Amino acid sequence: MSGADILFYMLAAMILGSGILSVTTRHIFRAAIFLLFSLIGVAGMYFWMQYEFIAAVQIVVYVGGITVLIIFSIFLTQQAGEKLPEQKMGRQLFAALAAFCGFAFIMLQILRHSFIGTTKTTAEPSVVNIGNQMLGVEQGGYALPFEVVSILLLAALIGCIVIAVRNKTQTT
Amino acid sequence: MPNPTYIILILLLPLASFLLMGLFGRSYIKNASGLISTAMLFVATCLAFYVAYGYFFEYGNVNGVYQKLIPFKYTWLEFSKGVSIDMGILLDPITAMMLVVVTLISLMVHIYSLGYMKGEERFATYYSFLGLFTFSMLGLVIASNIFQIYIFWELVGVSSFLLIGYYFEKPSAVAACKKAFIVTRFADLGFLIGILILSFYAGTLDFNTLIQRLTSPESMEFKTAVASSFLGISALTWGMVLVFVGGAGKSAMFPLHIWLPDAMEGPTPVSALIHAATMVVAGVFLVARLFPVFALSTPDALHIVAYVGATSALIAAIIACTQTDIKRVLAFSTMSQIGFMMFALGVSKYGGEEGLGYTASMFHLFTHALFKALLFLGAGAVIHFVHSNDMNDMGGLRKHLPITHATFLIACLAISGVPPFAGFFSKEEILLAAFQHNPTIYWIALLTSGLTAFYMFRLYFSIFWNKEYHPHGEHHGEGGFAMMMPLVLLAVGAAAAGFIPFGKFVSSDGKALISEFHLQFSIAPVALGLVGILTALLLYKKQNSKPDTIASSLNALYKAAYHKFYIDELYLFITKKILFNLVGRPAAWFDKNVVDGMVNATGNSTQTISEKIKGFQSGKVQEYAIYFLAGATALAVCGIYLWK
Amino acid sequence: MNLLILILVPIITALAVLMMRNNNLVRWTAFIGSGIQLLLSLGLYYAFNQARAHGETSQMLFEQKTELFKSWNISLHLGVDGISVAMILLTSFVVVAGVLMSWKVEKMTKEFFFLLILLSMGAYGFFISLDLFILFFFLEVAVIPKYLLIGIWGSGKKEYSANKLALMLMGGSALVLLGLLGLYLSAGKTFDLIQLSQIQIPVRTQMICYPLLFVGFGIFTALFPFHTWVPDGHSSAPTAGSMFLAGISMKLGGYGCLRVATYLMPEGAHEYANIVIVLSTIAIFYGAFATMMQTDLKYINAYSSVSHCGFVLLGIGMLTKVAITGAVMQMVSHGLMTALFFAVIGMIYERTHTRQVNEMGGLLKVMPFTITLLFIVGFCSLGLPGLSGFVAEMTIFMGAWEHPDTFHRVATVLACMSIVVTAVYILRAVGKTAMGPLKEEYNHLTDATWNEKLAAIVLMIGILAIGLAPGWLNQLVSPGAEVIMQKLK
Amino acid sequence: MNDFFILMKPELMIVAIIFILLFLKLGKGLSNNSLLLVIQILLLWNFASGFLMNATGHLFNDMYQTNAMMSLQKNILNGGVLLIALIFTEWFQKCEHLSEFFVLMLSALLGMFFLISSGNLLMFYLSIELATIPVAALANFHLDKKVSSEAAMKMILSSAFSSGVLLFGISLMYGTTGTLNFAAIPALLDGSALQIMAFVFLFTAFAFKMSIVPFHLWTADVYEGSPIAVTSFLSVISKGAIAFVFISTLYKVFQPYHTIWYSMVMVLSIVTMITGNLFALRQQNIKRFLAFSSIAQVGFILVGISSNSIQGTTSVIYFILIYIFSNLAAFGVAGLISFFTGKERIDDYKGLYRTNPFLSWILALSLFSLAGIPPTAGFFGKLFLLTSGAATGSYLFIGIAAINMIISLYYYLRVVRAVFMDTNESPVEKITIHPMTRIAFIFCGAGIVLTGIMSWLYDSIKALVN
Amino acid sequence: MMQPGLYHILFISAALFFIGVFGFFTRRNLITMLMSVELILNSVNLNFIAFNKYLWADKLDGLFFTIFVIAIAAAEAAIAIAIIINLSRNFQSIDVEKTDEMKF
Repeated sequence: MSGADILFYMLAAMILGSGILSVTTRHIFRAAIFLLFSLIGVAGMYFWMQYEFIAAVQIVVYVGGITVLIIFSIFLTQQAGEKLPEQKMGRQLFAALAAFCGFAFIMLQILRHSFIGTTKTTAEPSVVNIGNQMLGVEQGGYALPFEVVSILLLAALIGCIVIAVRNKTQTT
Repeated sequence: MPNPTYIILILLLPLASFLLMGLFGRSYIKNASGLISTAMLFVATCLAFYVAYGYFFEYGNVNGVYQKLIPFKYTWLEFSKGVSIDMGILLDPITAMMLVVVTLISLMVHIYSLGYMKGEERFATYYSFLGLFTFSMLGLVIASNIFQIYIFWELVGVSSFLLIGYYFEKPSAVAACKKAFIVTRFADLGFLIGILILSFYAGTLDFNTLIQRLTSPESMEFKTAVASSFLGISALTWGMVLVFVGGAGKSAMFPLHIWLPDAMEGPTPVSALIHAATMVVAGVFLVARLFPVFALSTPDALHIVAYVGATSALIAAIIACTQTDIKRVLAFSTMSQIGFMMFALGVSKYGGEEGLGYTASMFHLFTHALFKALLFLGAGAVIHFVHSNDMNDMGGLRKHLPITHATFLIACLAISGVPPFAGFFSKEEILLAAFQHNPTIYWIALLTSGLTAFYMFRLYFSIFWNKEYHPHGEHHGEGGFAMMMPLVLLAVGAAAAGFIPFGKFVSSDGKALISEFHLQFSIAPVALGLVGILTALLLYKKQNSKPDTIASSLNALYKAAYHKFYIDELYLFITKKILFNLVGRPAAWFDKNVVDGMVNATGNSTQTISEKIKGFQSGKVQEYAIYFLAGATALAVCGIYLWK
Repeated sequence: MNLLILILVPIITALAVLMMRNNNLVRWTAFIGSGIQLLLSLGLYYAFNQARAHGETSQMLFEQKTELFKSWNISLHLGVDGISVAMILLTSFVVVAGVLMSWKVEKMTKEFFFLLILLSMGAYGFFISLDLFILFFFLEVAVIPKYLLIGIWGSGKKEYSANKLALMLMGGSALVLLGLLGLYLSAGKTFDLIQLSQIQIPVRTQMICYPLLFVGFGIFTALFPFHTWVPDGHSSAPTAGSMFLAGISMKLGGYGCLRVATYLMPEGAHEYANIVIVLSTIAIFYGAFATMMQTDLKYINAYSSVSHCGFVLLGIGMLTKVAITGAVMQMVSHGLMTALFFAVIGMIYERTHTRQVNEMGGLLKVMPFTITLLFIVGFCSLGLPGLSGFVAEMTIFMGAWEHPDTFHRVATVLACMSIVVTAVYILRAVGKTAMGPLKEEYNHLTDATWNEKLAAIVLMIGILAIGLAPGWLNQLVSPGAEVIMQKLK
Repeated sequence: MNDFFILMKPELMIVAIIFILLFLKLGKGLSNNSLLLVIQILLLWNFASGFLMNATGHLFNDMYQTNAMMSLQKNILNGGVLLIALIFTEWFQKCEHLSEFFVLMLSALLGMFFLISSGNLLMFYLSIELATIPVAALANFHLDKKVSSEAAMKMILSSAFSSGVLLFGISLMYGTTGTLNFAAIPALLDGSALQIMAFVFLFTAFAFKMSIVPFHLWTADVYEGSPIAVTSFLSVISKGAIAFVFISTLYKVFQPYHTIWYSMVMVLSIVTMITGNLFALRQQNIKRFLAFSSIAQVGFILVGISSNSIQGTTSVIYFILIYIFSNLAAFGVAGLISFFTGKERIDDYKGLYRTNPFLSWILALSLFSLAGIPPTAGFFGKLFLLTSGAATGSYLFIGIAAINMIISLYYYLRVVRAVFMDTNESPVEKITIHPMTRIAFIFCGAGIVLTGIMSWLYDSIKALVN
Repeated sequence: MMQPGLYHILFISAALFFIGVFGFFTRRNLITMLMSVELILNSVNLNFIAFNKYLWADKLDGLFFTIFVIAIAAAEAAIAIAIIINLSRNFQSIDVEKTDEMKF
């Protein structure tokens, strides 16, 4: 077993372990932290696959953005230290069963599937390539989705402002 | 050939009278309505006599045979080629005779009603109904097409309904008119099906063609009609029997007679016209009309006619002996006399001497119309005077009502078959025909004619003799000229009509039939009649207790006869208990609960299901997601393993 | 003659009704509009006869065809034969009478007349269309006005009845729709009646589509056991509503059964004829007996309509030319008769405020005109000669009798027997209402007003015209029936 | 470059309007009323320009494609948005964040346009999000109402979950085919189990957005809680857009899986119709009622989709056109009444006709159209859907659809009954209708009546469908 | 153990997906539900990158898809959090079990 393999299994354990903890712990703050670890694990996996750019984006956006946002919102909505209310046991069991079955089913399909794939490896996930393609309009360019996403972000921004920043007169 | 315009005019005048009185009588010509109608009918009567005269003496007889002429025909409704309802005129001896009888009696009733119905609120309506009836009856007798006869048959029925229900505020009248209509309607059902059968096999509805096809043994129609059978009886016999059922209903033959006594709820002149002289003989007329088919092709059916007629004659006579309502006595007597006519036809054969019954029947129809109308009108005069129908309220009226008394007596003698009154001649011929062909019926007839004499004179004595009458309230008198004139005229007819050489004009095959007068044959019936009269004289001339004694000694029979042999009750049982409770009520229940219930249940169960599944939409977003994933997985599984 | 005008006049009338300012104008507009339509219908009859007299032998006259939905092969194909002309005449008579009978409607007058005219538009359109899609369109156009008429202006348990009617009729039209789709898809993707009639439709399709179409249309015309909307709907509807329902709307079904189901699918018709006969005989008999037990005048007429419409279906099921002619005649006759019956019931109800026969009695004395009408419709209903019912029923019997086998014979005899039962219930109803002693509280009732009289006279003209001289109707209808029979053989 | 402007004209117009609105917001000089007027004019201009210069072509390596049919679909949506802007005039005039509202709504519309034009799974995903996320924000526009925030929450969470599933499907699709391009996918579909599963997951996204049972559960809650303008946008515009895309995706991209999706569509259609109808039967809240009724309508749209033919496509487009008129009119009336009186229960509508005949007629007309009763256009719409569905030969399916038409008639009539027949002690008071609203209503009414009668419309739509 | 490859990563991503699903089904707090959604999205991203790396390395489709998913996830999270904050003001709670004003 090479070092890369060991790294892989560690990352896998980190992703799944902290993922499970994140959805089971009854402390909301801890849940956010476990989520953070899980996301970092995913970023590590990207690194492991040598997709450094995307790993960086993952770290920046998720770890630096979304998780922080979530933690802030926890502060805004939650009294600190309060334990999360527990879900009904039946529901928990059912959800676990359903999730496991779904997982088993999908894994079954995946394992039985022989992926074809291509042998050519022409595209290098380098920052230059990514940058060129991201704003390119020619073959392999992603200018249009880029614009669409920007509009979406604009809309989201406006929506957030309207919803979250509401007038004092309305809040009683 | 006769001029059809006249015949049509005979028809149209009463119709015009009906329309005129019906539409405007109530408001514009209220008081004059009677006179106008009567005048119109007078014209029609004259025309009828003219036509009859013309037919019998000028153009009807060709080479010694009276022809069946069709001076007019109009296709009213064509079903298919050859099968159509035609409105036409079939002129033959019985038509000519019936034209005269109907218009004459109707005219008498019109005149009589001028006095009798005077002051009625719905005077014009009454005359319009009379017009309608006369029109329908005339249409019936001239019909050249079996469906035409059915049409007017129904119209006659409805005018009878209207006239019986004339006093519509009296519940008994309402019940009576409904009963009359429904019972005859039931019989008409038979008639209708009979028509359907006949028309199917004959391929025509036209009388002449139909008779011709169904009587000639070589014709295809005849062969198929005889060949096809149902329940072992040939289709043709079925058809004729069913047609006769219609006739029996209208003619109040046993057991379809139950409507006739109740029909006396109508005004008395109406009873005279419809329920004595004209409409009730329609059945006889119908059988006579189809007589060749009966006689030549379906002798079995004719036997049924004979026995039904004889039974009715006897039963009606027995019942008549016990009734106390004078109109009901007359009603049963009518039924009995029609029974005579019926079995006379039933025992007859077609053609020549053998056809005596036919002639006799028609002759009796003719004379009976005269004396029975007279009896009813006389009874009307009595009722007018006494204000009651019950014999027990009467007695000793001969002093108060002399003319009525005299004419009534003549009529009684006529109906009892006392020579030389009209009834004697016709009845004698009937008995002779029965004697020649069917002894059983002859004996029944003989007994019945004795009973006839008895109950008629029971009636006569109870009204005019018996006890003394003490008029209370103001004295009406006999009702004036309008009422007396028809009585007298009819009395003359009843006395003299017997001398008409009827067989010369009316016979089964159109050839003249000279019936001989057998003196020795007449002895028995006349003697029996006299015995009947004498018995009545002894029992009812003076008020005494003998009738009651006899009645109580014959307890069961008397009671049964008094209750008309419980036939009404039987009918009531069938209709109320069986049809209403066992068919109608379940049908209504079934409709309300099962059929309707199913519809409602569909709606309700939808609602229920909708209520049951509401938990699906629990309002909890997590459950939504669970359903989502479940759906996705199910689709995936199905997609992969099932639908691929 | 351009048939489109038969649809346009009601539309224009309906719109004009909506424009009118006051109730009086509304009434008169509706009356004039329907009157014009009546004249047009008579004109159509005249023109039709003229054309036939001049040797026009094509099956449909005054045909016209405008493409509508080209990609579906749907076109506005109009045309009439004798049967349609008869139905149009019926409709126009009933509409005029219905408008007149509604003269006193005060509640939402404008809307009432609008809906009435809309309903009539549906009927006219239905009878003249030769494209099944358009036919179906008009069939359904007529449903909602009925619903609203009953629901808004009705009485009794009106909402329940209105719902039941709308849902059952929609159920019927759903079946019709399925049948039509089946025809459309299996027979060359066309809705055109004439084209379809020239194509040999596959027998398998016929076996499926015939019952769908027949039952679907049958629901409209009270086919047993789908008749339960009839009593409730009729009894809850306002007078004109009942008149339209029974007089026009139920005829849509009969016409559809004949023109669409039977005509287009001869094998299907032969295959299912016995079932049709059994069901219609049950309807005739059972309807009659159910009527016998009713005490509400409207229920009496409604159930008797079930019975009478059974004759229509019986005539169609018998598959002979005469019977089919009779069925059409019965439709016309029953339409006029039942409309008049409902009109009379309306007149009585308006005055006595009850429809229970047991609570009336002796009304003949105070309202002779109305009650005379009651007698006449009663007699018409029980098939008295001289009135239309007799002619139609006898024609059906004569046609039905043409089958010599026992099954048909028994059915025919049973149907004949219903005339006795009819007599029983009609006389019972009439006797209890009109005859007998008059009740105190009814002493001051008034007789019919001018509009009611006029309405009655209009309908009476129709009834008598058929009853006294049926030849014209027979000549009008029987060539149409002949064409249908030729296809059936 | 010219191509770019012509081909992307609809999207560019929307973007332009969004920016105009943002600038106007910066200026801060406009009152709500005049701002609304500007918006209405802009939308009208947008709608009108939609008829001009429509071209066929594709841009950005097939990520964006357009043709006459798509332009038509986009313009139908444009018209719908214009109608929404007109119908809810009074509500908008009182709306606190008017320009934001329209920015969000138009960006959602933009998302739909891209969705219609998308030629690539990435674009597809992005535009589906663009069409959803702003609407979730819109659903929360009644900021201080519990139901509104609950609706928004349900919508955003459900749609996030759904897009998770969608993404998983897309990723598997990518994994098995190696392409995101729609044009390339059909040739690469090999029918392997994993791929079918990927397809099913993709399918669920459509099902979720179109509220097909059992993916519909968010619908009623969101419809009920959202401001009614948003509800009508969701139920009409959003659903219409998704239906357009759904049909073209199934027909074009997943044609090789025809047998699979035919069964799926058929089963789901039946379930959807039945469930929608059964739930609609027992609703009291008019918005919720319309929500379930629109679920049932989706079932009918699926019937048309199942046909896999040009007629099916045309019928769906035609139906959506009619559906826009009918549903907007219904929601418009409900919204107006809710806005002025706060009454949203069907029982509150009793006796409405006495006080508000115009609104009653519009409501009745729209409900009849939804129920598919002539002479309204809904009749034609529904019938054509059924006819095209019947062409596949499954009569049982069509029979069930027909039965459902009857059930749906029952509950539509329930509202009609309340409006016209029942009486109420305190009916809805007389509402003075803003002229703009009135125009919109009349337009809707005319649309409901005339769309069917003007039969060439269908044929001309069919000419555009390829 | 084998050389880690495509199937291993797919295993991880599928597991992560269903961990997210499990969380979404069971967490009663809206924010934690949102966190579960993030897990789901990450699993998908992992899928894309894996496919891109091991199967379709000739183009960067998967990579770009991931980038856009991350962007969208951010936007979605932002809006969701705004909505949740607003909801918590209205309900004084962010318990999903309590936010069922509208049902049936």
